[in-house]
Amino acid sequence: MAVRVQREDFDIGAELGALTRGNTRIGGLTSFVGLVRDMAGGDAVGAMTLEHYPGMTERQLEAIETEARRRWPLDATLIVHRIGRLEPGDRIVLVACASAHREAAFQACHFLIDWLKTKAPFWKQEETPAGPRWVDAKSTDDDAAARWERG
Amino acid sequence: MAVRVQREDFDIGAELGALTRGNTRIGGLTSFVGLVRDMAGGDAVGAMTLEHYPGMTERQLEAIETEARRRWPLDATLIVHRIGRLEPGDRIVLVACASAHREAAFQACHFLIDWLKTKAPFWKQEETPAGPRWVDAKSTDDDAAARWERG
Amino acid sequence: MKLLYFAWLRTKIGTAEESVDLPAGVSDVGGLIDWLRGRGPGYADALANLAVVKVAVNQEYVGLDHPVKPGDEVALFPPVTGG
Amino acid sequence: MKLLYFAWLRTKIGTAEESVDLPAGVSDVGGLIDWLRGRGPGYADALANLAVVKVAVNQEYVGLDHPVKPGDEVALFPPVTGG
Repeated sequence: MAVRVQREDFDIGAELGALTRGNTRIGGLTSFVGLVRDMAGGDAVGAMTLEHYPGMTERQLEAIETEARRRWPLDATLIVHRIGRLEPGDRIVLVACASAHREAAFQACHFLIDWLKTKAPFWKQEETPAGPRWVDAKSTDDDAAARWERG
Repeated sequence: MAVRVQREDFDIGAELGALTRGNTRIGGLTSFVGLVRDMAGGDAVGAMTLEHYPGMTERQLEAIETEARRRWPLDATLIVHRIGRLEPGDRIVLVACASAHREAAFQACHFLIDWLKTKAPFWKQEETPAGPRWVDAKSTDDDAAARWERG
Repeated sequence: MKLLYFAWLRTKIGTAEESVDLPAGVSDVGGLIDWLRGRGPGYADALANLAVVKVAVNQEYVGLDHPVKPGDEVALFPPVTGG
Repeated sequence: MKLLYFAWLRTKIGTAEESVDLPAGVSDVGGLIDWLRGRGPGYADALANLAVVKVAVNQEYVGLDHPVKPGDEVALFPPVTGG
């Protein structure tokens, strides 16, 4: 049960290791790492800057995490999201869920990233050859999040 | 594209870091780690020993990986499975898929572990208070694998 | 009340944050947005299409009919694009 | 041909691996299993219920009607439980 917003990179091995350490009820750990791609919408992207709404971001992430724990039997969850300037190949976000059962770990992890993408107040501005450009929200992200609405 | 069967533990951070390094087409990396639980079927389990069929195991894992790459646009995949004696909390298996798109990374990773569980020739023998016991295959694993049969 | 703007709403309006007294006659988010549109062309441009404007009052998502009162923190921003 | 047994089939049969000449009259996996059952009570016990016996010939899963020939590697084992 942890939510962090930070400028620094995160150490995947250390984060995931800490999540399961000492809890031998855990049978499965699913994680997702989002990375900066060098192409978006067909245009070369040099880098991007992530902005957020301090305070509300943490509240939203905690609410999403609480909802995941209400829906699935989870032993541990983690969301780490970076802000600031990131370059292609840099890690943006880490979402991880540990459970006795792998199906719960998969479902909950998938749910967390889908909801985070449509509910957590972060915004990306890309650096493109034509200048900075705010990234538009994607309808595919809305569709992915909507799958989980039924509860 | 790598498949490994080994006695040693693996370093999640090093494995996942190597999987995406230098490929800035990757937008998402989904991974699953299976761990030894201290409870199975209601009885306390002290440890387990994993046996496999050398040669056929690698062939099956490679075939499963090839099938995943046929179905989804993947930039990188990894399967590492341990054998030998493992204690509660020990890592058993790591499956990871990287793709431009998170949905492909999630689907492929989920597929790989589901198919691995029903097709790769590994067998677990648990140490229980009543003595060693071969673990029975679970119908829930068959059901999970069957979801992906349609291709 | 405290007003916060993020991403391209911030860029168009030209400020990230401002404090205003609750305008006379304004009782909900919709009324506040109508009042803001009259504050200048940057505001009018940023708030021209409410289909792409999200609103949070005191850090919770709300609709246009949500009440606003003195002391509230009201944030206006585009659909989110994190993750 | 080379015969391999894994997990509880190995335990019940009492060996992990053996080499045998293709028995006269045996041409497929089903015939081979019938012949093995006659080799002793351990084999008969291990092969009593084919619903829980998987077969691989030359490291590929096959059915009971799959042909066997001299030089084949035939493995018998329970449903797998890795991962």
